[in-house]
Amino acid sequence: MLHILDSIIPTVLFFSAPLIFTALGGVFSERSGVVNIGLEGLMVIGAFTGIVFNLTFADVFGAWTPWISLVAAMIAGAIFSIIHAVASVSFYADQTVSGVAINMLALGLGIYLTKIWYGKGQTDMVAEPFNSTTIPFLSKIPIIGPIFFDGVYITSYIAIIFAFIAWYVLYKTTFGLRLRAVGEHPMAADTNGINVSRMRYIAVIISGALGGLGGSVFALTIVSNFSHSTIVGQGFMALAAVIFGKWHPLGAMGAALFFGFAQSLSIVSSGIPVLGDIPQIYLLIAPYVLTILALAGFIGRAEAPKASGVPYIKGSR
Amino acid sequence: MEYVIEMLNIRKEFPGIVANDNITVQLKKGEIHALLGENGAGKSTLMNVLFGLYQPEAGEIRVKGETVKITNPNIANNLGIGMVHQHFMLVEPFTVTQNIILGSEPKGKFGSINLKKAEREIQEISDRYGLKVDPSAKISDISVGMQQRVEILKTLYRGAEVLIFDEPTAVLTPQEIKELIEIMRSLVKEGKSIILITHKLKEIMEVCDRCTVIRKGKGIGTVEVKDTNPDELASLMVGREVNFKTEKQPANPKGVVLHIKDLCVQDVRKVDLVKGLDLEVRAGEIVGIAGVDGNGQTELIEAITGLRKSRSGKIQLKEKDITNLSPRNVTKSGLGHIPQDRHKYGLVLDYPIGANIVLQTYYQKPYSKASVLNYKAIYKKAKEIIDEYDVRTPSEYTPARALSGGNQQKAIIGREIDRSPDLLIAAQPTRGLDVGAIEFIHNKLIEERDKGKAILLVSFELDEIMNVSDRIAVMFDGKIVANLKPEETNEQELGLLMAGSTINGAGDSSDIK
Amino acid sequence: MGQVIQVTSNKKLFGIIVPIISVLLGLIVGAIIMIASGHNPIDGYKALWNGAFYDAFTIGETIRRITPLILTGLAIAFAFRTGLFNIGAEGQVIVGWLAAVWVGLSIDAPMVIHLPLAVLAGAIAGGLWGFIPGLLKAKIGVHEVIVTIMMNYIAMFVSNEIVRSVLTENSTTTDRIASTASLGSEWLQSLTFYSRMHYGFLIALFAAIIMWFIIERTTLGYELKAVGFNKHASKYAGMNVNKNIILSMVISGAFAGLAGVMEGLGTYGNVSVISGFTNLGFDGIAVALLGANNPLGVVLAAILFGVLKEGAGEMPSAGVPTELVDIIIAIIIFFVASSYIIRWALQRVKKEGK
Amino acid sequence: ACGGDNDNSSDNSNNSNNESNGDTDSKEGTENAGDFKVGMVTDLGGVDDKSFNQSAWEGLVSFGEQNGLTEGEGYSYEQSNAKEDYVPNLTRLIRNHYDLIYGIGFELKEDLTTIAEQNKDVHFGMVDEVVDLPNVASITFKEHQGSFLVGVAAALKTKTNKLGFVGGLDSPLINKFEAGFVAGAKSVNPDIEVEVQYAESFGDPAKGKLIAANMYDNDVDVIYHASGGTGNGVFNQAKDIKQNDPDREIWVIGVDRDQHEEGQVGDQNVTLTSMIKRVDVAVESVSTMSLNGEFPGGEQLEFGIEEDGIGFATTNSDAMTEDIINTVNEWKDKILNGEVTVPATRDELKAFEESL
Ligand SMILES: Nc1ncnc2c1ncn2[C@@H]1O[C@H](COP(=O)(O)OP(=O)(O)OP(=O)(O)O)[C@@H](O)[C@H]1O
Ligand SMILES: Nc1ncnc2c1ncn2[C@@H]1O[C@H](COP(=O)(O)OP(=O)(O)OP(=O)(O)O)[C@@H](O)[C@H]1O
Ligand SMILES: [Mg+2]
Ligand SMILES: [Mg+2]
Repeated sequence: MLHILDSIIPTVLFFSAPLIFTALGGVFSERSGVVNIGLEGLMVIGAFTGIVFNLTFADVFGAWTPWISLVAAMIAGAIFSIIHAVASVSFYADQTVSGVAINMLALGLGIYLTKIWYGKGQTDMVAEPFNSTTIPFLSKIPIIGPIFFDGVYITSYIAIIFAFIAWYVLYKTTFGLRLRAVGEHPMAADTNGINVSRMRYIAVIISGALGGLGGSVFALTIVSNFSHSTIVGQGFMALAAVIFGKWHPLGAMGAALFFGFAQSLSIVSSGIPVLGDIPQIYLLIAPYVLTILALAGFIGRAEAPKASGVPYIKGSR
Repeated sequence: MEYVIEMLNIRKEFPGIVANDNITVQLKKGEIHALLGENGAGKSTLMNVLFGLYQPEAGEIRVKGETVKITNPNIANNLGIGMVHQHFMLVEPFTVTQNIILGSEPKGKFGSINLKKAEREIQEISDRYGLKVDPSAKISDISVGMQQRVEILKTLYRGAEVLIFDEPTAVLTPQEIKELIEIMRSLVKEGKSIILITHKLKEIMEVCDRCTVIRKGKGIGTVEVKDTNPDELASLMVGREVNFKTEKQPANPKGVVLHIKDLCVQDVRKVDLVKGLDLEVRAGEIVGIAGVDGNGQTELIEAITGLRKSRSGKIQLKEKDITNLSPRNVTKSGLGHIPQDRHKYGLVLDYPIGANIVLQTYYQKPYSKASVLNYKAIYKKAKEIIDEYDVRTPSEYTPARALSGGNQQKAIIGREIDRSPDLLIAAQPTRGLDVGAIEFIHNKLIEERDKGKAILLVSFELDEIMNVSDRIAVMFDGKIVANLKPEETNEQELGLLMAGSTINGAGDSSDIK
Repeated sequence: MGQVIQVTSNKKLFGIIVPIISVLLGLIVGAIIMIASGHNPIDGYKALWNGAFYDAFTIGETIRRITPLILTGLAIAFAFRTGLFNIGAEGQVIVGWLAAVWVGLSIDAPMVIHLPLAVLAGAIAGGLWGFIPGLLKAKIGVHEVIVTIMMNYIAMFVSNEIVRSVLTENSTTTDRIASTASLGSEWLQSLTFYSRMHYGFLIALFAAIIMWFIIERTTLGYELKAVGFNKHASKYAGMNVNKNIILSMVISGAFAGLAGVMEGLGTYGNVSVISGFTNLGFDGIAVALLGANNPLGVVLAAILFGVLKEGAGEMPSAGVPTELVDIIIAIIIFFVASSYIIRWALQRVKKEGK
Repeated sequence: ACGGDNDNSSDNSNNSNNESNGDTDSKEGTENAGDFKVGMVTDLGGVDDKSFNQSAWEGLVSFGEQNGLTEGEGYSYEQSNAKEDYVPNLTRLIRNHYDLIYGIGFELKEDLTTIAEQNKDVHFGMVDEVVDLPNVASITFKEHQGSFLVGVAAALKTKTNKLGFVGGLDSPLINKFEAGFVAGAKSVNPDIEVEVQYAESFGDPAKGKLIAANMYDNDVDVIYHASGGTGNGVFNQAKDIKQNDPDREIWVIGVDRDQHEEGQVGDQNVTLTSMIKRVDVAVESVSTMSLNGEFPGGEQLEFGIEEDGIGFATTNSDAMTEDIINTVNEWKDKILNGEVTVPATRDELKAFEESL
């Protein structure tokens, strides 16, 4: 049993980390009242930027390259998300439509530039990806140490720490209070002197930065290059995590970990004698069926922030 | 005389309509100034201009003699102007404290909120003006009255010197109205100035110093309240004489239409709110249910109309048992329902007003045949009702959302009455409406009664209950505790009954406290 | 009154002008990108045009590509009109495809029976795949977005498994369906130089009419829209809210299932094991939104989408990566979505003109 | 015969399709093929997939250069981005009067069949599948043979006697790799266990990584992947383990072409060897036949060890020691002289294992 945990936990962590980052971005955006189904596209931009930056500057920054690549990807994601913000906040665009456009634009642009810059549909492998590490001291703790702190990616822990930071920001700070108010009742926030547009811009840009981070973490820990098949559906899984987690940062993190756990379990199971006899197909669909069952069984009804999806037009009623 | 606020010759246009046309209002320091006008006259618009939500096309605003440009609510707040909106501006999942401090939070460490400080300040203000609230309660869990006090606290917390109240009493119970009036008085005593919008002339007479009247977007003028009377105010506002005392012949009740026996209904939290209630309504009479909000009225109506399951007991409509039938079947059995919350239940706001007219009948002939809609018939009917009930709308194709609240209500009433149901449930049918509209609706209800329909009226307005009902059933704690004739009772007695006292002496009152 | 009439006629006008301007802006931005990356936009667009309209064959292929997009667009638009977001069209396409081919392979019947049966099977399968999220939404309140995303993956894996172990003996592609179940047509093919155009486009157009009819003309459409706008009022009015939610997802799923039928009985005539999504469902989201969720709009948007996508195949001949088209489509969607700004600009221009 | 060395150079030479480099190249051409035109349609991978599309394209480029053809006119490719692009792409080449058209990858079988039926005067080459038409030459590979050889290498390398196989889609084609690999390993040591998992995708690196993590965790020390982009995750996981623990002996075996580059981590390399499928050789030789008027229409050309169409990489000389290479070559000879018949399906594998 311990051995199974020992092998599952680290895989859950690396699988979930990109989803956690991106889902947190989704939480910020949706909490402010801007639906963001462009998470997939933001991940694409992040993955693209992270890889290109890494390839280009590996010689310059050496071992620091992956970290600086993440920062670059965050910036790129943040900038890219401004398009979504302009469309859905300033131009009152349907936020779903704008999000769909973000997804198409990101992939189109990413591959287009890859082809122009590298002359082929995919980049080379990066020389400086992230590697897992063993965390000193903590990994020495009996039982827990080897399970949680041996052979893990720092980025996974950063993701978890980010979730707590996001929780703090959203639920304990003035900024968070205002942001949530804007997503629940923008007019009330407006009459209280809160600049609704500015809050929403900030929230969307945060989601861009976190989506970019998620995408680049995915690319730099799992794939090592960029192509049209680098990000396929992870953004939508992150969106699912946002809703699964009831628009709460820790909930979203929990949901992302759940997805990772379900995936790992389905893979590990085929190696376990008893479960190994189950036809492959059941193991393949298990993660998705489990998610539906979990939703239907325990999680149930979830209410989105009230104003999410609705452009705030001053003076309309 | 020094004015704290002057709004001079304000003009505000919306696409296709001039909401404010050259209106002037001047507010003296320390006065309560009423703003009076029909539904859609432009009162809220004018106040939203003052609060910085709308920008006027023309005119000037002066605060303490200085000309100002109020381009957003922040500026208004800084100028000491606070507003309690007609539709509350409260974030439901937030606590009272969070709502009050939102936007001007006391800062703690690491960007956090200094909740302690906030609560202390709120406590101080709330003590000073007698505004009782539960600081840690969620807005969604507190009563409308407390929500209103939260709104007032919000303005005071920001140091407002001038408070605007937009129809604060429309949603309050009589008791809460009394409290609010006390609060306003104490505010003025502390040197604040108040603009009060209300349709209730009685309130204007009671607390206001002066009153500015608006008719169809135009300023009619300002009068000293002590020099006028309700009749004059009403005719100023409507432009004709208004009859307050509803004219009606004595009722002529026939057979029982609604018969409720031992009904028990639970609310969402699975608590019994209707507890073994018995009630009868006969054809040709209006039974008014008097009671303080929260004594099970809503649950009772929802149970009758099929919107909520009843736990036990029996509801009979004419000969038919309608207990726990679906809303569709209840409607088919001959029930009409003017819902309390017209936006939530009464209308599909995004549908044209015409489509809303057939909300319960769209599947019947002539509005559809073999499941295919017949728009011609639908909009013909809509036009009829719009004309008959004087629904002011550009056309029957206009989205219901675009209509003013009063006109939305008239459309709903028209729709329900037009189906000619045996039993009509009217829940708060005149809430938020101007005197002209109220008169109209009351007359319609009585007309129906005279046609031999049974009418169940639920209202928190004792005036309305006394005026319109032929029989009053007092509801307290999930039961009907008294059946009275309006001629044989008075507001004091009703008030006591609604608070749980029994008619003859203190019999039950011990366990009510 | 006059005011009102003017506003509505303006609305109609904008409804036409905004998309046209958006398309032009999209193409202009595309040209700028081509210039910036050292390509000749005229060559690029010429190639794009040729890719979609060069001859009868390309036109046939373009129509073929448009056909399923209309249906997935309708599927998503239909759900949207009821206030539901069906991201699961992708999975519904897959099961519809599988079911249609299954019937196409396993039944022996004359065409008048076989073809409708196979088409119906696809629609039912898609509907069933929509039923599950609809049911969960209606009864338990589970958000349809998550369930439909999960159902996509389940559809893919289950379909693969059935192809491998039921329809074939561990092969990746089934046999061709019987000709009695095929939407293909010698006549259309001879007309279009052996393109894969098939009679499915008639089904797609018919489906658009059906959707229009349901939504705009029937009591069902009246109910579905009402539920989408305001659940409480719908309940008050005696509508069965849960039934409508489920029904909406089922109909939506059936449309998407039909898109799968187009592929299974028309384009390919078989079903294969797939290693990734078809993207028909995801593109359908864009089509629906571009088409403002109304049937005529969806048809037009699918045409635009299909033309650009088909034309893209030729762009590399001008040295331009095909992805340029994705960028252009995305920009068109942005401008349509942000029509507010175009209206605003137009009104400015108008005012200045006066 | 390992193709590893020409990969790097070709990466650069064919990477721009906007500026035709055919002009300069054509001067090197020895003979002129006149107006002979040969094209190929990729499957979803694209000509830079570092896999068999790329390999096929390298074959065409080489053929074109040798015969003085110009890229884009004499030889060219059509890239498919989706399944539905196959037909338009094939037709585009037909419309442009190509004499010989390749469909690369089993996914094109159906569409190529249809098009070939409709265009009887055009020659087609079907790579990885069999199309029984007089104007189609079917080019398949004995991947099981190559997989057998790398299986032998893996068996010689493993210290734990546990090997892993990661497949893309569970399909007859990939089963061939699986069967050959298992047979090769067990031929060396029947006690070796092979853990087999399919990702059900050729483009899911996350799953590849999960599977690899799980396998390496269960003491598997050599993983052979036949899973396209999913394999990226396998490499990634192996490299990560290696990075953390340079002494740990774990390996990946690449597929289709020499994946040495993918295995580089610092100055070490986790790519033990790769099963090389010389699509380039096949394409080039069929093109040459066609140019010379000897198009093998209707035939099924099966490229195996004998035809130089299948091989294994020895680039990682540290890992692929002389001893291992020698042993592998011994088995290769056994296959060549018919002593060993490599199983190509799971059923054949079962029989093979029983015969051991
Ligand atoms: N945002 C808006 N857009 C367009 N028209 C508006 C808007 N707000 C108000 N109106 C219109 O302006 C007029 C005045 O509305 P307003 O809300 O000020 O009326 P009111 O006097 O407050 O009425 P009530 O007593 O019903 O609250 C109405 O005809 C209303 O329909
Ligand atoms: N031809 C018509 N004549 C009369 N009323 C109509 C007609 N078409 C629609 N309606 C009414 O208007 C309502 C809304 O229809 P409409 O098509 O305008 O909706 P919408 O949501 O604005 O649609 P769209 O997305 O097509 O703009 C319908 O449900 C119906 O009640
Ligand atoms: Mg008002
Ligand atoms: Mg109003």
